[in-house]
Amino acid sequence: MNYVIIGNSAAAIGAVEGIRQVDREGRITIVSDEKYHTYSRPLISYWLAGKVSEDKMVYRKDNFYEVNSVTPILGVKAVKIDFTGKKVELADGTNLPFDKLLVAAGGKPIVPPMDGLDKKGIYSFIKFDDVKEIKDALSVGKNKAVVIGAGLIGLKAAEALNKAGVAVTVVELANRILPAILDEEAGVMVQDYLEKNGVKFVLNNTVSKVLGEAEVSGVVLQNGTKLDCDMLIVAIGVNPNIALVKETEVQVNRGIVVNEKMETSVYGIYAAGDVSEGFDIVYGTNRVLPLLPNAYMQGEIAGRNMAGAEEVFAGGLAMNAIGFGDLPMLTAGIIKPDSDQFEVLSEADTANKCYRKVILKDGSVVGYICLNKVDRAGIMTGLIKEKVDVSAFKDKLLNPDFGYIDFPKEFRKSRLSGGAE
Amino acid sequence: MKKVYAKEEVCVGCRLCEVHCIVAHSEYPNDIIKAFKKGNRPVARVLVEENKPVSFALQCRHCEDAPCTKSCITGAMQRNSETGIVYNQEERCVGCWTCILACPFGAIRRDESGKKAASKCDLCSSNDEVPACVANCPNEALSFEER
Amino acid sequence: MNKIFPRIPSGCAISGIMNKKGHRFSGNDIIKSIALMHDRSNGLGGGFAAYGIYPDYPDHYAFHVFYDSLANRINTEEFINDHFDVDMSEPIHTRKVRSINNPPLIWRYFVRPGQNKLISSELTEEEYVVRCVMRVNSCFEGAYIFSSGKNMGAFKGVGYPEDIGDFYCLEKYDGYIWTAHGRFPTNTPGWWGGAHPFTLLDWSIVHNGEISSYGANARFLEMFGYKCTLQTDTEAITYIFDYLMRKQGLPLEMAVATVAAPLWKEIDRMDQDKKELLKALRAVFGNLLMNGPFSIILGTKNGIVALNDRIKLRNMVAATKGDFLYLASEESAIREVCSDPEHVWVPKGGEPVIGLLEGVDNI
Amino acid sequence: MIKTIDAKGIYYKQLNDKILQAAEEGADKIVLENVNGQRYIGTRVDRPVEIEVKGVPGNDLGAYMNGSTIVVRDNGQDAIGNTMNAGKIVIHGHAGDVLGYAMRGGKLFIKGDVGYRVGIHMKEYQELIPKMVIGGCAGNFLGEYMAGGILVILGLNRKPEEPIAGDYLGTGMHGGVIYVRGEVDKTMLGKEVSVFELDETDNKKLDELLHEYCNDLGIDYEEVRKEKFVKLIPVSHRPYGNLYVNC
Amino acid sequence: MNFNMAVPEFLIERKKERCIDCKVCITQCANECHSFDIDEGRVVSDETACVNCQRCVVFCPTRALSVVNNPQQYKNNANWTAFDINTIYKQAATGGILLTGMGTDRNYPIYWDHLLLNASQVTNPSIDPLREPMELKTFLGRKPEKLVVKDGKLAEKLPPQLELEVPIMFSAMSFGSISLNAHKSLARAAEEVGTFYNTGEGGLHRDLYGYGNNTIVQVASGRFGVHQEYLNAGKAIEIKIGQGAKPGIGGHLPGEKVGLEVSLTRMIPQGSDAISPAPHHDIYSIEDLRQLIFSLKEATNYEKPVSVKIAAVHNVAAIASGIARAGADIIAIDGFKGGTGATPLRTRDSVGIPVELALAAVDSRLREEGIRNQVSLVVGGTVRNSSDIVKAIALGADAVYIATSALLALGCHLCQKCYTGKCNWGIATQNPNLIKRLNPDIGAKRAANLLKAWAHEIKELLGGMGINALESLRGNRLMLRGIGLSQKELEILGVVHAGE
Repeated sequence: MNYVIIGNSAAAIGAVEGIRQVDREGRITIVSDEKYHTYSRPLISYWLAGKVSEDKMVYRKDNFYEVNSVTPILGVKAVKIDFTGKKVELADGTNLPFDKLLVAAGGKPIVPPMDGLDKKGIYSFIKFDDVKEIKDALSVGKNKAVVIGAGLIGLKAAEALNKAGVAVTVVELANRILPAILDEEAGVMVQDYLEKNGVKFVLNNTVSKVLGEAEVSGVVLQNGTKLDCDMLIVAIGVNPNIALVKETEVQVNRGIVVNEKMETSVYGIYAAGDVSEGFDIVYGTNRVLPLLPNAYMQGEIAGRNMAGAEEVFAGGLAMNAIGFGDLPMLTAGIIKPDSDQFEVLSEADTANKCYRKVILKDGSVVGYICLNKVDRAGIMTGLIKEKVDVSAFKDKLLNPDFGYIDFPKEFRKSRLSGGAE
Repeated sequence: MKKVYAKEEVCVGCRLCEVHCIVAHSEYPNDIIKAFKKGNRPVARVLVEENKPVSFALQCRHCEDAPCTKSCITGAMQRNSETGIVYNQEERCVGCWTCILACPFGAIRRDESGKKAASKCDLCSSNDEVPACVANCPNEALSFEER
Repeated sequence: MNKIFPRIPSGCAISGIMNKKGHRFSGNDIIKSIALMHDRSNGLGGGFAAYGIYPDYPDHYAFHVFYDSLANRINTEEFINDHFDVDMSEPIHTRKVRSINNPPLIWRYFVRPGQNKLISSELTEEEYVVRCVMRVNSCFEGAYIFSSGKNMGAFKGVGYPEDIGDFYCLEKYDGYIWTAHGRFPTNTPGWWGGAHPFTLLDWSIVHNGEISSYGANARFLEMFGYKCTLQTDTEAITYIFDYLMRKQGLPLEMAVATVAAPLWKEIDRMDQDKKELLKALRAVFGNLLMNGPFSIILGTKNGIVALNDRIKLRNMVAATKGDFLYLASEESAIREVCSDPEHVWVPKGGEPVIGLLEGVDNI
Repeated sequence: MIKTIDAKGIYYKQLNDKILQAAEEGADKIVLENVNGQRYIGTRVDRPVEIEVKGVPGNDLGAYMNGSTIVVRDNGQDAIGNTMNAGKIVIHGHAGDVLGYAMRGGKLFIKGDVGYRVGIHMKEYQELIPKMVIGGCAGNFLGEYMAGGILVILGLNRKPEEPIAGDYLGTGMHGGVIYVRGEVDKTMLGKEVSVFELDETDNKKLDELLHEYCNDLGIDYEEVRKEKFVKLIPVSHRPYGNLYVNC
Repeated sequence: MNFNMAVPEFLIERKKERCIDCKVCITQCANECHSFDIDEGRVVSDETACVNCQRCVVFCPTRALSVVNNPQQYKNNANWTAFDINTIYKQAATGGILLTGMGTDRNYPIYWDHLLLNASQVTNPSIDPLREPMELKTFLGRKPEKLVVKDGKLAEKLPPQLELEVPIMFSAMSFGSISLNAHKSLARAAEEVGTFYNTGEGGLHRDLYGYGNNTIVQVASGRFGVHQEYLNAGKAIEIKIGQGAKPGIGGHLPGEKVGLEVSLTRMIPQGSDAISPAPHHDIYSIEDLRQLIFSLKEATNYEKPVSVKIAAVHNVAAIASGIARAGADIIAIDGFKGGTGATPLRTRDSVGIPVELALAAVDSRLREEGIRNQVSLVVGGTVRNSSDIVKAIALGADAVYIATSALLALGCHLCQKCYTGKCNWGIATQNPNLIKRLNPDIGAKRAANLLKAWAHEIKELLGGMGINALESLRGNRLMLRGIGLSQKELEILGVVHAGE
């Protein structure tokens, strides 16, 4: 059996491990346009901030390919899939025959249309090479940055740059920071925290024009405000990287459409990770969920199915762990309900930046926000995933030491007598 | 695999499991007093939940399909396929707490006594010897067994 | 004669010979047999029991009595005369033997219970005799009835058994059953009554070993009127058999299963009826279990029974030739009087060797 | 040189004096006629002579014996080979209780049945390995406390239903091996032993010993070997290690 | 008024250099002697409420704690001990009867310790109990005067017997006075070892009906939980007339201990006091006892032996004789040092007689009357170890009852505060926070271990005497010698002095 995997990040690694759980023999080839041994994308901000060294960036140990009998073809881009000939054409002209193919090409940074994008000093914040470039820029004395987007990527970039001594202004179109994972109340607390640490924010606004000659010297915002900067980080988010399958027989929506086995509309071709539209348990539909845990799990299921197992992806959900300095936060599922079908429980302690909010629907938890007080939040994630009816102990959900003790005895015992499967 | 199971009917809430877990994972695994009084005192990897009269100790269930390992952004959280033990390579952990977000048992704790790292039960590193929490439970409210 | 003294532990040799047809033979063989095991005795006690020796008085109880003094004899004879019709009385004939010192007065009486006394006592004849013997042995200073059966007698004293045999001139008696005992007490006041065999009515016991359960056995027996005045195991064994077989009317094998009870482990393997029976025996007569090492030969007018303790802590060999059954602590003691036995075997612990006279079906 | 002694009516002390004297005078074989019950035969002869016994010897035959050979043409009594160190005793008949007690070396061959507590506390010491072969059946407690050596029981000529050995077989055994010809009733075993199949080494040891035994006693080796043997060995060398607790 | 004239009985000593402030002591003290001082940032102790149960001492992982007697409570006075003084302070403050738990702690002679056992030397062999059979099986129940055997079969069945593998039973302790876990522990241990536990007078909890083959159900004056099913649930029935710790008085389980389970089991309302009257009000005389005995036999189809338990009192021998003749199959005699959950102090410490003397007197008396075989004798009340048992059997007992020893095996530290319901070892309590401290798995194992260890020791002692079945020791007073006893005591015990 010949497996070819396009991509070398979480979904790809998940697939390798998935295949190898079932098939120890088949040949696996990984193709990636990045030249690096598999590394953890979320760690790029840590690297930039000097919190991890390059050797600690690896997502799996150095001998990973060897141990798993994987042939890595790194630094070479896959340019075309020959569906009938069952091979992948690479940029260097070689062809890789496959029996089973996984497209785990990840996401592509979203760059909104604006004037002056041709200038030097504009960076994405997705790949290792992105932060390497930024680091080079820092080394030549650049020290003033504007970050577009106050989402996870933007704020991690802002934090890292701030830590590196760069004056950072974050520009966000929404009315709050981290709009996808926090509500207004929590957003304010985090913003306040970051501002105290020196990060500036401009909300309800965005960049309309990049200033400068060959290099960025500033930006003009939508409302006309001008900000000086020598670096511009575009961190609005990613779109599925569907170039390889666009206008082929593989069905594509926003991302690649897959069934519950992570197989695309074409037999033998699978997709996983940021490029695909997997099942979201909370929303009950397929959608793009560009998150590392999700990518890995999809990849693993895809891998197992490619190797002949019959596995169903139980579904993922939006869940995010992020922290700035000593302010951690964990969120999952629906955090900002948009109708009265939801019940919201919350508790805030602004002074200590503690905030807890649980969103319920039909007796089950569908989302939560934990700010600062994050310990054991995973129990809540578990309740969401398993759609546990929490009516009986709803009043305990916000207890500071909410735990298994608050579950009904039989439920608790059945949970604790095994492990999660 | 052998795991630690709690019998809440006979847990006396003494928290000696926590004490001995701390000692076992400290710089002085053979000296309780030094473990507590010198150096960095780690957090207990087992925690006792109590609401009298109910109490029980809870620690990592070493799930076969451990969500923490799949969620780990650095690859530090792994499951040893031979022993089944889910363990965190703390030197690779960056303390992002995604594992805490993922663990349905709330069995992973933040240890900020030294470097920020996720701290969780490692069954005292082997699946042969009885873990410290079990060995020191005065009422056999913890058992280490195959089920 | 001091009859109350602490119990004396002892070790011994035993031997027994019987002719199953009831043919009588002289005491020579039994003396030779027990003499061979000289080293198992220490000169502080020896004795014999013989059945069939008084064919002239077959229906009389033959009392053999030790007296300390003439006064005690007169005093005791008054009681005997009062309770029995004495048809014959005489000193038992003895000869001077160098190693035998200070023998008591030894008398023999052939008696029958006085009818009036017997009737008014409302006792069976045997019980009447037993009560009278107990009375003398416990209440009459300096008198001790050491043999009280019919057509049988015990001969015993302080000395090596072969010397005791010589002393009593046993070569002159003919009997169809002979048992003998050589005693090795560790400490003794040298009391003649303490020698073996011990007898009661027709029962006689010679015994090798020491009964660790003596205290339990004796206190149980005392509830039923037995007075263990001698503080010897042999006395208690005699009473146990008397109690189980005469008073309880249990068959011999049940009596054996009581004194040398099978282990629970063995009982558990038995069939339901037998299990229930043996369980009952142990539950009810557990106090009569004889514990500790022993081999015994029980003599009665009908035959002999040899028995070891249930875990066989003492030795015992049996042999047959023709009509003769031989039993002894050592095989050589048999070979001494029967050099080519037809069958020689070593009985198992708790497994009785039973020799019955022809035509008799129970001891 | 063969010397014959008539033991008839001789007390054991004198008989054993005569045996010693004959040995000292250079007899390599001493024939005892008319033996009956004399104890300790062979005990005092501390040299390799052969003593042939006609008649039934007394207890403690060959006690502490250290290299002589005793052949008894008749039955034996109790405690034969008591604490024997070396040499050989062959009994052509049956024998009594407590044979080979604490035997440390040498061989004890009995043709017929034996009594209770036979092979009790046999033990090995350095190169000394005591060996006993019983042709017939045994009473209870065979091999009790056995700490070493080889004990073989053949159960030849046994009656149907008769157990080859009594209850508590190998009880307290903590060393050595017992080879049993035929099956073993597990309910009769001491709790310290288990039954195993023989391996090659076992068979080799057994062959050697049985050849000698059969040869000495005129038994058909092939007949003996026809039936299967099993071996009993102790489960633990410290069967009572956990019984006590420090006060 | 909170003022208390008495000075604390105990001191709690905390070694600062060892204490790691882990707070284990705080979690374990039901009397709340330990607490965490937030201002000081450390754990502190206050001994006022300390009962010296040693729970915190044993649990402290660094051995930082000790509880010791307060060495200088009052000015030394040979006549007036601190104990005497404290009791007066308490009574002066409250006007109440002094209540206490467990058996007397006063310094009365222990006759067990004045009796020595025999052993074999040379003239008979001692027996090695590890390898050779050693039988402890014991039957309790009336033995017939005659056994009738026909065709090699038992013609008449024996009266019902309790069959014990070891001559040791767990004495009556009610559910209520002790926890369900304690009962479970004893029941399971009895089952494992092959002996019996006794329900005590508090009825039989539903969970324990499964252990019926190892249960003796008790009927006491309060008749708690007594019904047809209960009477038939066990293998024997015991009528409790009296108890060594409180002869002549009844029992009182305070309403606080009568929770749901206790109320269901005792068949009384939750929270109500459970009072056992001093006498059975249907027994005012011996012939009434006979009537009760036979009513119970009738109720159980004559299939169960009936035991009558009495306290050892002055004329115990005559009473026992009467009980035997009244048709009891077993007589249980509880010595005056026997334990209890709650008893008036003065009764506990001064009423009754030692069980050793009572046993000797009863056994002798029954033998004199020739009725010893009609009834089995079980004794209890300070049977502390296996040699006590061997001595009891040699004096004439068929078996013994143990209770305090059994509770010690379960973890009791003899603080004697059972009546407070705050047993820190989870034994004498119904408090849900405390009862879980006794893990019945551990309790059963420990109680069974104790019986097994004692059985081993009894076998060792028997083997030493050259005896391999317990029935050969029973009443075998020749195996006993007295030491340091008066002629009168020797006479009552029926043993001779050592050296004789």
